[in-house]
Amino acid sequence: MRVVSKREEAPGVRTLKLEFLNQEHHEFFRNHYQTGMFGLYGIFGEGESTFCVASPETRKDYIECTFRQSGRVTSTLAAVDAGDIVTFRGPYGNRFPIEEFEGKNLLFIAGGIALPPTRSVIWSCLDRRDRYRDVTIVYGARTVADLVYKNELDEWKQRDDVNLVLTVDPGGETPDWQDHVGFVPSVLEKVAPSPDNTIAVLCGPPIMIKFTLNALEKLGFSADNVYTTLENRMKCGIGKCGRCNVGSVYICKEGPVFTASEVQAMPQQDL
Amino acid sequence: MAKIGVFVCHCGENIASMVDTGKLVTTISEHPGVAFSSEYKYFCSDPGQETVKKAIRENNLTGVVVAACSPRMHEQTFRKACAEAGLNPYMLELANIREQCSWVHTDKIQATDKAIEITRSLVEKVKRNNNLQPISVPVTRRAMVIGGGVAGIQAALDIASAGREVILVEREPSIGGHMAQLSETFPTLDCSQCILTPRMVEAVQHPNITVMTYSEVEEVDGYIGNFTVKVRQKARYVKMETCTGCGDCIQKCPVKKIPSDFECGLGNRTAIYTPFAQAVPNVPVIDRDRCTYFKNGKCKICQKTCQIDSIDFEQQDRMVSLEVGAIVVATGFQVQNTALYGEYGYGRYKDVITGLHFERLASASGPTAGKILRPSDGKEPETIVFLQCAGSRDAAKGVKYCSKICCMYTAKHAMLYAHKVHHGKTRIFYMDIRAAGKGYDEFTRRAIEEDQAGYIRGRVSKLYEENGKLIVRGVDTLLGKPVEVEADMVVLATAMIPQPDAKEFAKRIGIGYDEYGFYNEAHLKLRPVETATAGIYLAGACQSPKDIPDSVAQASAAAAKVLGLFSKEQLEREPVVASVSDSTCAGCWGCVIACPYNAIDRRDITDRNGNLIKRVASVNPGLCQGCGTCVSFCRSNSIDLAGFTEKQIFAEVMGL
Amino acid sequence: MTRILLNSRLDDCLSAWRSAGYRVIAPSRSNNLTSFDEVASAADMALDLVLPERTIKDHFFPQTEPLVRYEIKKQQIDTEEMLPPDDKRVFFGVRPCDAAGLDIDDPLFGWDYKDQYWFKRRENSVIVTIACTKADPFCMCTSVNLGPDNPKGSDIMLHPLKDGRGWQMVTLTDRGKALLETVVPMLQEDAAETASLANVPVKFDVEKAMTWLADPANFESHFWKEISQRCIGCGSCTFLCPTCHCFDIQDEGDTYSGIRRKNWDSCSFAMFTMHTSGHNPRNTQSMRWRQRIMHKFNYYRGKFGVNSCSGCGRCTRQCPVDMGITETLQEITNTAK
Amino acid sequence: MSEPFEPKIVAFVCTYCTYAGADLAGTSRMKYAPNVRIVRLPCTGRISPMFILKALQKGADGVLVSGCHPGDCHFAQGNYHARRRWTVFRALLSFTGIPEERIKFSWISAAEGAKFAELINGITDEIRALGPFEQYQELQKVIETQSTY
Amino acid sequence: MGIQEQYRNEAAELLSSGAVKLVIGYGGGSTPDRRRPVFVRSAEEVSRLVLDSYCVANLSAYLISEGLLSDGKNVAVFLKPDGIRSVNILSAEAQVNPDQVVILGFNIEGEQTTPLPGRKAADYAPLMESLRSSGLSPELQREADRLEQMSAVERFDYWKEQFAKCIKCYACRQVCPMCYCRRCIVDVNQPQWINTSSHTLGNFEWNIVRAFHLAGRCVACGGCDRACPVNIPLRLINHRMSKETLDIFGHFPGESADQKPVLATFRQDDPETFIL
Repeated sequence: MRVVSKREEAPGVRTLKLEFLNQEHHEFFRNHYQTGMFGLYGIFGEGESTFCVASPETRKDYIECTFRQSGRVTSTLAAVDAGDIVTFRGPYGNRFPIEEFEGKNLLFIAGGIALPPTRSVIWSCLDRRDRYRDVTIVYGARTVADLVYKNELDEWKQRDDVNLVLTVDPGGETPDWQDHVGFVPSVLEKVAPSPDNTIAVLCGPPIMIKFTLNALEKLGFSADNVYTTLENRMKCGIGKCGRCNVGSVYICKEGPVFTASEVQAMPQQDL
Repeated sequence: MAKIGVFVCHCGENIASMVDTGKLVTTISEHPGVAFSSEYKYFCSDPGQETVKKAIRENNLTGVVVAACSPRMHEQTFRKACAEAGLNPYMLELANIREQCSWVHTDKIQATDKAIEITRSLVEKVKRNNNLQPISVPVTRRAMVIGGGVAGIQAALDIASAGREVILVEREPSIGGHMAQLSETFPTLDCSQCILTPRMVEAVQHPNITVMTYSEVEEVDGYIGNFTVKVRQKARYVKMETCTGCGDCIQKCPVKKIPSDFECGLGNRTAIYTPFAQAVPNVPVIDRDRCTYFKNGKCKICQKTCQIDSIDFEQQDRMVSLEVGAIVVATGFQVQNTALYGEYGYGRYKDVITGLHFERLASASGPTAGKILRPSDGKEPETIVFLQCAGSRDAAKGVKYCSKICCMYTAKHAMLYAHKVHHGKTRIFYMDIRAAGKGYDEFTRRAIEEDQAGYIRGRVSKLYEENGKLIVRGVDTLLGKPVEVEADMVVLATAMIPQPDAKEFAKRIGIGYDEYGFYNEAHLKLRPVETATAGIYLAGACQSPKDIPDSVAQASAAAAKVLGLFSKEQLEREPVVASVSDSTCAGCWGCVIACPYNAIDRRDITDRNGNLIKRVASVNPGLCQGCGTCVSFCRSNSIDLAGFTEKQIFAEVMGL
Repeated sequence: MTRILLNSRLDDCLSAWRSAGYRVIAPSRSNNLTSFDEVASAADMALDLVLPERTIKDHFFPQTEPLVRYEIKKQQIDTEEMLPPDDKRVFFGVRPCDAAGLDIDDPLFGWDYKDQYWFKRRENSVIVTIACTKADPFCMCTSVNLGPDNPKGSDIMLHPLKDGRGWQMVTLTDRGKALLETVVPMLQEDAAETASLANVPVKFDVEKAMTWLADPANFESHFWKEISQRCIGCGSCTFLCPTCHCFDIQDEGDTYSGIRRKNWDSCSFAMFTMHTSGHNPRNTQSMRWRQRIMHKFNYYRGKFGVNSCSGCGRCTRQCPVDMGITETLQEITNTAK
Repeated sequence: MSEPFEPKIVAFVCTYCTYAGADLAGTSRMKYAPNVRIVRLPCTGRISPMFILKALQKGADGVLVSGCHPGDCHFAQGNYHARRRWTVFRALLSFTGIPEERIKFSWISAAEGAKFAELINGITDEIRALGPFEQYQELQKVIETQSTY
Repeated sequence: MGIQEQYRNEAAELLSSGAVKLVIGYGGGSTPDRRRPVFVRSAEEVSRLVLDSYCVANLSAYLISEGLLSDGKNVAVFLKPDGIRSVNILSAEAQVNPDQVVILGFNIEGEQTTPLPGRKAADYAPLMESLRSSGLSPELQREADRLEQMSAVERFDYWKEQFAKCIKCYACRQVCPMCYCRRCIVDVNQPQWINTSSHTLGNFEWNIVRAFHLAGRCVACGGCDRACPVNIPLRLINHRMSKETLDIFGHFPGESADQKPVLATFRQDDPETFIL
């Protein structure tokens, strides 16, 4: 795939917009991609790295992916420019059943670099805004600088049909920070909508997920109405290589999207 | 991805005649990542550099390879050009296709192939170069000079006169060092005290110099520009602030028979004393171990005598912490004593003395007021035998080196003796006469020709006492005959050796030393006054045996180095320094041991609550010189060297 | 009346198979190691072993396998898929446990996406198994409901004759029959008594152990820490296991070209599940050992209907600290109610 | 007729002595064999054994490692450390069958342009006579081919 | 009283007095000649301890288990002289605090197992001198000599075949007390110096680098050799390295707890006959 553009989201975090070079691959993607799925993005000579497709299923002309520069592959991906070639394998995995969300209130909760998978669902729903009722987005990061998709956050903030709640960890605020200061679970408890007829989509680092699930439970959300994605280390993406397993579940095939009740059924120590 | 510009220089005909530059450009332009390539007659010329800058700007180049001459020639030139075009200057590599290719090869095809490979591998390297910023180290523009001998005084005065503060630390009660003990100095025979004392006074009175006598450096922390030095000011028991140096206390002190170190034991001092009359500062100290009050709890005569109440028995050692930017080590030497010499009686014979003893005997302010009198019975010696190389150049005594000054001072001694005792006879056993120096050879000639110094080439095998005479037996190797001389006094030109605590002190302040304990310079030829530890310099005989002119010259050189360092508020250093990856460091400390600059320390990593998580190595960029020895030691690849990272070299090799 | 292959005719068979286009691979010993290698003659074979040290898995899922060759050019990247060779292979002298291992792994490599590297080799291979007449203290096939003459995964089963002259040959699959066709003239129709099978005592009650493992309450049992305390976290049990199949994908080459490879990986390795963030879902050795046991005796069965263990005992036999499935399941059997 | 064998030699040198010595050979217009490719490093202390292995993987028939004479190291001690590593690594390579003749070590100062030129010529001749280091290169070739399983 | 009984009693005493929190020793294995490491935490369990001539593993490797010694409590461990040397190296390299290690020292000669006096690594200083001259077993020595006699080409072929067997299971590394790195060089991928694939080239690189990292640190316990599931004679390489550092630098690994690493130090007059 060819890089169309790249965007610096936060220190060490970049978004790449990719277009298909091969018509056949594009067709496959069009036919198969649904929000929640992931892919393996690669550079020959360095390897492949797994992350979600951050663009929504309503926009299939291109793929956007957002990642933090940390390992060998992501360091190289971070250095690509428009016009460079990267590989993509996918889309793999399952999806958020967004048609089941229709007619319901949506609560999106994301932490740090985990906004991208949520963003895919958010846009998939916002692009068909009339099908859903109230939309609340709670997004937190360690510091103001770590918030990703800043321009889209502004856009959501401007919209009347989206309630965006931003928060940063204590100590991460800047002098002109107007929004919340505090960890996502505690902010959530203050701002969450009623659990009635509400679906929650939750993405974040393992520790945040753990505490946020507790908070949601306290707020009265049924575990069946809370969706999350698990992002384990993967190599093959097709249920062979064995490293993404949590219990008997192959995250790459049966996930990455799970309801909280499915997650709770997994061996918790292995998460 | 990377956008690399490759600029192939013809260097007139120098490169182009042996390397097919056109082919080089075409080949390299096909290489992945090469966004721009061109060739030109002289890229180092102004228009050439403009071409490079223009290409960087127009193509948004992320890295530049100039295939031209040696980086030792023009790396700086092109770095500057890159910087001017807005590219980090460290995103540049020079492919050396002149010195290491076109000039040394004769086959154009092979030379071209080689040039292509060199350039390609550096394209791969430069793709992985990182933006580096020169390291700025703030400089505390105050110096410390350790040791108040002639070298230390000179260094302190030079630095102070240039307007910088200096702290001069001396462990004895007075500054002056060995030079204060000397009688006359070669080759001019001017009085040592006469030339030194004014310098001592100048130092102590200089507004920029703080003299701390009776003080010792205990610890040096930090790095160039930013040292913290802990100094112990030993209790003098005399108040520096009020004492006028009248000397009444010394007069009255009942303990009078303490052999004076300054007089090499040839004279005595009291328990409260100044080492010598011209001491600077002229404030006595109480020798706690000898003082009756400290021993028995009774006496205090000095206190009673002192009219201005300057005696304070309650004084304690004080630790002072000083911030300095540079340190000059001028801790001097000692003279090997005679007890080491079995063949010369192990120091049993009172009239076998060292050269330094002789200096005191010959000194007008010495115990004999300048009369040459032998220690045993105070008689004037009729015959003096001098033995040169007593210890020096003698592996058996552990001194393989030449002490450098003995030939000269022995000649001087012979002259002084001849001047004072006209009928006296001198016999000087020598191995070689080493008199290299301005006016030196003329001086020894004068000793021989005008003052009848009797030189005998040969070594002395035995020395013994018989009928009140010292019998010196040796061989005259020029005549091939045994010699026996009856002497009244024998002067051994014993070796000049490091201070007894030299090694221990070096460890304390973090500098290197040689097998003897002389301090190591950073480079014997090119950096003779610097140590391997940036910001610490050497002056005088602590580095190697030196005479006064050499010591003073080196002191001034060290001062110049210090002043160079102090010329800016910030010290700019090449960012080629090592750094440690905290997550993978296993804390084996191999790098700490291997680092030639003591630039690596242990650092604790703690969690939010201050609990120790792990301990890792940590490179002090102020001290690191960028050799990379630590990098290749590290088994887990947890250290890397900026500018020559593992990734860069891997790519360079794999790009060949 | 059954078909008998005499020792003396084995070389003739090998020739026949070779002329029919097969490579013959059998246990052999070289460089102080017993493994499956291509052999030239019966003399090269090491058939008297209880079990070769290396498994037959090596030839279906090799320790390192090239997937794609790539070359980075200025404008594009050229790639070329590297599939395994097409040649047909006879595996002679396989033990039932190793053969069963292949059968156990088939569903994994086949579910959803069919792994062409595995199946291409599977389709081109005929497994000629020899039933075991001897066992060592580590053998445990009977404990996992297999046995010394279990036909799982085999195309032909050879039963050693009591008099040692050769083997009775039983074809089990069409592929086996086709192979047999090529050597019919070398076989005798004869009635001969086969040697008695190896006596492999049952070491643990696998059903009972599975029940214990299936109980979520036991997942966080202290048992796992106890049993795996001495595990050093090497990968020898997984790499010598006939059914372990985890792998890694790595690009190797210089700066312009190279090969993307599939390499064995092991759930025993600490790095196996490590996220780049530093978070490691299985961050202790006991969790990793638990994963291995759970995967073999719980998860795998849940997905594919079989346990992922064929009872070869190599895990214990070659463990540097004398651990292994046997001990763990024995302990579970002992403690389970 | 095939082309005569020309060995590929990779040199790892320190910038202060041997690199400068090589430059001197150049400025003095001495002529030597074009078979050597120099990798410049700050000090021999920076040279890790991995560099040598990678050079061999890339098809080097010989490797030269060179730095300042003992006592002359710009970094005071780097070459002493390097010398120990070389002693050990050389023994290791030799024991695993990588011929000592192919891995050379030298001290060349900035003044020894002539020594550099002579050494390169000498090593090139010697390694040319040894022929290509096929044994090691074979290992790389095997990787590049299809699986034999 | 036999040595096993004696040490069981001592272990019980150490545990019940609270002098140590754990005793790492040997227990019975899955066959009569196998011993396995056991971890004894209470005096009641000491009967699990076995000590005889089959107890060959170097248990000091367990001392570097993450967090084992971080609580400051002591651990007792059964060690042969090689293990005591490992403890010295681990102390010198700041991986264990020797004060926390109580050594139950023993020696095996033939069938005989004898106790060694001393409980702290420092107590064994006199023993170290006598170990300097110890070499390989006669059969390994023959193999080593055979290798030395070979031409380089033959030696290369020998090791090529040996390393071709390697499956990169890292048992050699995992069992080795000296391999305590948090991230092994083979797992470092920026850059990937060592090819991780277990083809012969990658195996060559891995085994050479591991041997280099053990040069002057290997205590010849033979753990890697025994652990190797594909029977690569790793001991030969490591022994060759030890010989080099001993002969050339007089360095006997693990002699004392304040020994400096042989490759982080130097002498100005180190031999350099091979340098042109």
